[in-house]
Amino acid sequence: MRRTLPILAVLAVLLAAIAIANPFFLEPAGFLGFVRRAAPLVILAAGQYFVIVSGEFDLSVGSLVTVEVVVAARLIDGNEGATWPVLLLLVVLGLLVGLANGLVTTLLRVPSFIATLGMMLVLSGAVFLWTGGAPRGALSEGFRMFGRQTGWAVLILAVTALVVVLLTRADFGRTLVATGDNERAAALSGVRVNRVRILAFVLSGASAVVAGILLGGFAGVSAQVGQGLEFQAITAVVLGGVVLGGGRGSVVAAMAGALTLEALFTLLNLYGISGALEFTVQGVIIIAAVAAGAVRLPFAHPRRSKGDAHAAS
Amino acid sequence: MTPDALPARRSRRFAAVAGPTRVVFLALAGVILIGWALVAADGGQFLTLENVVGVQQRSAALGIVAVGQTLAILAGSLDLSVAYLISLTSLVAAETMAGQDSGIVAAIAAVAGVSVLVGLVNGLVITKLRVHAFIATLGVGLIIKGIVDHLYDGPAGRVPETFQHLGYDRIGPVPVSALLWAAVALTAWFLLSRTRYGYRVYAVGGDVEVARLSGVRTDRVVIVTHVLCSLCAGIAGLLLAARLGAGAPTVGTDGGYDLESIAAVVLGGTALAGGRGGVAGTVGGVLLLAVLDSVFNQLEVNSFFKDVVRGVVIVVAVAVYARRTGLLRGRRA
Amino acid sequence: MPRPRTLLVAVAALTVLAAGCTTDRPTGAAGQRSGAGASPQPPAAGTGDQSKFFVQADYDAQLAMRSQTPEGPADRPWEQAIAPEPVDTAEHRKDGPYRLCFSNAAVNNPWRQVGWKTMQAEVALHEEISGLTALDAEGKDDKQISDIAELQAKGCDVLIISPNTTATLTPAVTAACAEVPVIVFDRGVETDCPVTFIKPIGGYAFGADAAEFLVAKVPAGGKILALRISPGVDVLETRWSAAKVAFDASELEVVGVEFTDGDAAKAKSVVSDYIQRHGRIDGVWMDSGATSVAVAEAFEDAGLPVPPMTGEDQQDFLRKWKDDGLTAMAPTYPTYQWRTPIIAALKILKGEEVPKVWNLPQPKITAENLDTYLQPSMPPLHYALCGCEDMPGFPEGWGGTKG
Amino acid sequence: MIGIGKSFLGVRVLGEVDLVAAAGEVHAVVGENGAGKSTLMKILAGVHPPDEGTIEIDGRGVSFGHPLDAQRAGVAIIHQEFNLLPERSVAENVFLGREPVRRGLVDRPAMDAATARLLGELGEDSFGPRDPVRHLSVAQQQVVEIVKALSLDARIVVMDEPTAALAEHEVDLLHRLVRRLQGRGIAVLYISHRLREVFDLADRVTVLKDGRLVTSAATGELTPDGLVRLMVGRDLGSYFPPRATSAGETRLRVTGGGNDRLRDIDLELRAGEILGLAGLQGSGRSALAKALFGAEPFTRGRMTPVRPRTVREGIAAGIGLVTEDRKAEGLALRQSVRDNALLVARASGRGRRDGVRELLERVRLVPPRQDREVRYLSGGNQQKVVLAKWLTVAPRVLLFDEPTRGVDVGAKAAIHDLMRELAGEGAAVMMISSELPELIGMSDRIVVLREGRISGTLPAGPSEEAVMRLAAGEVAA
Repeated sequence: MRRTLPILAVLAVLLAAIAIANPFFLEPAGFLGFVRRAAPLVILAAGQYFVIVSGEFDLSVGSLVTVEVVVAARLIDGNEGATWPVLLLLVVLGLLVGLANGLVTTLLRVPSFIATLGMMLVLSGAVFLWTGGAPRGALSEGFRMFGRQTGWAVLILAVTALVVVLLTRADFGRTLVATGDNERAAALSGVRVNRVRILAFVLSGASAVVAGILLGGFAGVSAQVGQGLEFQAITAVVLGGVVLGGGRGSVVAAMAGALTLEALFTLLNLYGISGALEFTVQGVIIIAAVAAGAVRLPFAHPRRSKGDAHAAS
Repeated sequence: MTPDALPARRSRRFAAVAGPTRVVFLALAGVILIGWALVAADGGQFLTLENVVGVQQRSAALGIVAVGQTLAILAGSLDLSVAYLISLTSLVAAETMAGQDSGIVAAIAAVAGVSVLVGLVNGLVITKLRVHAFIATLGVGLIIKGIVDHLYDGPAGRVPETFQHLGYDRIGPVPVSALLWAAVALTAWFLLSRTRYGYRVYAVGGDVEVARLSGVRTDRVVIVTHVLCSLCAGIAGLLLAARLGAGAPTVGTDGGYDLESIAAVVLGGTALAGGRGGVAGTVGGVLLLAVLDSVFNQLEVNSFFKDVVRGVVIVVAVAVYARRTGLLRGRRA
Repeated sequence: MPRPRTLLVAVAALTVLAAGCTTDRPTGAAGQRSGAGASPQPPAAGTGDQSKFFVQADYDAQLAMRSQTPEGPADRPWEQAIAPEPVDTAEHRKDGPYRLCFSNAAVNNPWRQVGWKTMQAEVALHEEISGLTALDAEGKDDKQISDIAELQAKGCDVLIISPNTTATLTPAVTAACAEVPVIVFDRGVETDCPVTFIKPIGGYAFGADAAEFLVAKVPAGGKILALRISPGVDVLETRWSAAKVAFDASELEVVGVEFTDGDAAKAKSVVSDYIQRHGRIDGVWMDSGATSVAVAEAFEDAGLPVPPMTGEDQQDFLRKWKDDGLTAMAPTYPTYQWRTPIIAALKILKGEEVPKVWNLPQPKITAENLDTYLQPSMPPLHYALCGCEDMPGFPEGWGGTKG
Repeated sequence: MIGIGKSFLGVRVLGEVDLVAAAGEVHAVVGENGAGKSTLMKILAGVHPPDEGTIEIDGRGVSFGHPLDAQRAGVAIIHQEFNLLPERSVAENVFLGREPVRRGLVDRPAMDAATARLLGELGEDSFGPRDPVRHLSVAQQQVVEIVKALSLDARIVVMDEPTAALAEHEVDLLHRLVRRLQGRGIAVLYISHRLREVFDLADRVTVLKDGRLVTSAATGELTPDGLVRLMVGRDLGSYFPPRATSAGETRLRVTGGGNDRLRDIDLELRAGEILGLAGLQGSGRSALAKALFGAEPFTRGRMTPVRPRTVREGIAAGIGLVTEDRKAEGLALRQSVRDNALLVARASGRGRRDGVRELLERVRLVPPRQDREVRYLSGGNQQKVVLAKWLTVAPRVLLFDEPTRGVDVGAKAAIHDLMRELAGEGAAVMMISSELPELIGMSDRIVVLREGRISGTLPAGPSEEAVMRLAAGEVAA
């Protein structure tokens, strides 16, 4: 818990500022509305946490969310009956993309920044190739229910958060963090290093599925629904104090980072700094938050593990 | 008694750096051949003068940015603010020139100033505030984006004809912009292979602790590298202003120069972790992407299919390097 | 290398450089920003100051055009023209078959995809067109400039251009004019060298139609929220500037002007924020229909009746308007304008007259004519004004389902 | 160096330490790990500034803000962990940070020539100045480190555990070189745990204990037992726990085992027995350990109870490996003691998760706190955590690869006791150590490897010469 305190403090301050600027925020409807709007980013941040704590990146989640929504609209095409089979297909699709990212990164030994950048291009190209450039078909009410009704959205968020926290406490989570810290030592302790890292990417893919369902449900089909989500997710995780390069950070802090980012956007909107300057403020806040985090850790520059030089005789 | 390695008089001199660079230029030749065959089959000619010039002109801006990005990545860092900086410098250039030839020198100075400033900020945030390069440069990029979108809501300023020559003139088959790119690439190659600064970039990229203990002022190397990287982005901004005739707030992001330049650098065999690779490979990577674009244009291939192919090419190329360096490392005593 | 020899080589290199120097830079004066500066408008509360794209003369002309009856066949609005000033094209006459070229700004949004499909269908109607070579600039000015240069060398009889950005594409278009007859449509350029510039009446009419509807429907003192996609796009800027004039003249209070980047989720969030902040919103003005359904849903999610609002001719908005009985209207920026450049090209190559500025009619969808434009079998993001109902391959070609 | 004091994060590491070294003198600095030896040397090398005390060279007071100042003042340090850039060439590594320049540009030919000259001086001809360091073996990289220090034509050379990774003949070579440095009037500060080297090489010895100066005397005035007692307060005699009397049933047997590094391995590990594995640097001892464990498996031969093809199969068969390099292969440095201790149990999904506290006490971790990050622990404590991580799955076979390298004498004794305890409880133990006295003292049986083959087996307590003859083969003892 010690590591999550700083980000929780920042989040509390921002929420208080919002409450002052907009008293409606204190009523359950107001606060739950905020939580619902933040839900997709929080879930994506949780998925991204697993990838980052294992020392990798996943740039493909944004495109995957767009693919999920566009594919759903095309296949459901308005008929309610198709909702559940398509939802199942979306889950399988998300897991397969995660699996592909994982395999390329671990077996082909391609740095994950490049592997997932490649996947991002492939996904965004493929989906529009298939739909002829524009989203077609329509989402059914049954599908959109999850994203539109606050109750469902908050419930899905709560369940996901619970699952994710349990995962990090379980053997998988601990061995994943250890792998992110020192892959060689983990391997020699019997950790199935590749399997664990692939699973992290699959979880990131799964988080994109859930986020896609929520975003698609909330706003309907659109071609840019996933744009920029990958950078926001990475920013949120880093705001939560998780160190890029792996081996350190808690998933609760990562999710709190996402809430903080969303609170920041809401605050800026309320104070009317929306439009262009919102980006500037976002840029300053990100650097300040991470800089504050880094100052406290004197060993911010982890010495690269000297694996090779010491491969003994 | 024989120590472990065979006492060959001079153990074989493995041109490790040349390895990946050779691969990218082989791939480039392959793509040109395939492209030529496909276009010929489709009834067009591939190697026409317009095409060759088109490829060079289209890849000049990305090439210059990629050279700067190569320096950053070699030093173990990276720069996500280049795209936004290009938009900013194109606007600064066009506004300072305001259509007057007299404004050109002032514009170049202004662009240099802005670029150095942004490079300094990137470098200082990374070294003094100890912020990871990904977040530092992403943050600075967003700051620039906010300022640009706030001040400008469309193309602005005007570039006088004399300066537009930079974007259009040709000397035989070689456009001036390609010469500019070549000059920037050569300078960077010279810096890396002949000057102490260059050696220190490889040292800091290879292992920052080792460099520090050997007396290298690692922070200063990173800061200088980021200034040079931003300068390259500034030059690209000037070039694009010359081609467009004006500055545009979205020219950098439209071209996707941040992720595209990183892809080109890695395509060229430079290790994303730093310490290995070079400018030559990056030039190959940029040309490979440009030729791909040209072939797709010739065949009027749908731009979404192009994204798919480009994504696959990048991943496959890096997988090939990973296997090659993996073999090298595995074979030691 | 001994010193003198390096000097010799340097001099030789310089001479070669000077001799071989040619340029692809487009000749002709880079266009000056046409039209008078924006006339000073008193900045009304809430609507901020007037956009610098606002040109009073164009504004007045477009508003007037709304009431003028267009010439040409009523059932084929893409061939009609309002107050045309014909220009003689005899010099371009040549006999078929014709090779057309098209530099497309982008296919990155539903409106352009419907238009591009319609243009391809139009080409298929005419055997005398041997082929249409099209290059997609993917929304990048720099790429469109080199695309236009490349197309000039492809032996095209006519070059059709849909410019990505007005100012930056002007030099390239000017250069193309010298080589081949050029037709510009959708967005303009700051030069009159193209043979014809095809466009619906324009943004001012779009914005004014929508604003006037709200001024009529919303009682005095009502709170209006204006949603725009993004700053700096001339087509969208003119829409808002016209609406601003109408709102400033009315007693309505514009409580906010927000940018949504055309993203439905962001639009919906902005609307719910305003509902929270102001308690109620009495009318919503939108500069495009992409997020109109999401905006209506924001009110439903907040448990409020959907106030009078404006959208565009996309099927999902029309269907919601019909099913939920909204008080709404939809100005249009008709996609059938993608058919006209092909027709104009053939006219030019046959030497027939074409209007210098081909103003196409710009109908608006109201409660009365909603049913004629609602096509249930068409996909949600399909534009009603595609003028493609009678073309071969309809509706499957446009993503629709039979019957 | 007079009255030096230093503390890290509030922990006092050095207090009033004086160190006087004369030109041309080999001055050994010994003491338990955590006694502050490395810290003292790092202060001299300008890596850390001292909190108290002054440094004087040739009578002049100096202060070093950065390693560069120390280098300029003539101090060169050879670190225990190599400070080399794998991707760069030998010459580029040697002249890192001080590349020779001609007319503003790096003078590569001069750099290569100077490196070649120094390599020649060392009699090293197995690699050249332009080879990338990535292609060099550990021993060769050590030589590059030494060449780097020498190229600084330093007047004070600090060697921190230089022979830890060197083979016997390379140690002699190094000692000949140290003598040559002495001849040039250079003061050599030599840190080592190998007492034999201290007595062979050093003129004076300074002993540190818990950050305090115990004594500084000429080597002649000291005896090995006396020195150990000074260092740790226990005499040499009871150095090793008593050996086993009888061997139990065979836990592991290999016949005809081999892979690309090993040939015709016939080996038996019996319960209750500590088998010592001797051999020169590069003879394949680590390779054998990793083959038995399944990390770099055998490709030929039969092995009972199972021939593990992966690490997981090795662990499932009840085998554990305490690797040679703790930091790189044994521990996740930024995780807590508890997370490291439970790593194997969690990886295999079985093994005890409770009782970590008792486990840490059993391995004599002082203090047995579970939440501290492992990187803040001393070398000895880190090794104990590695041991604990294996004990959670109660292995039947435990392989130790240089278990006490870079570990203080106190911790070394604790680890020896533990190994004997584990053997006593029926585990089969195999130990690799480059320190012959330790290997001979601990092992009930010693197998000697030479170039990947078993060159012979010796009963308990053989003479060092006997082991060396089998290890070195053709060279006369």
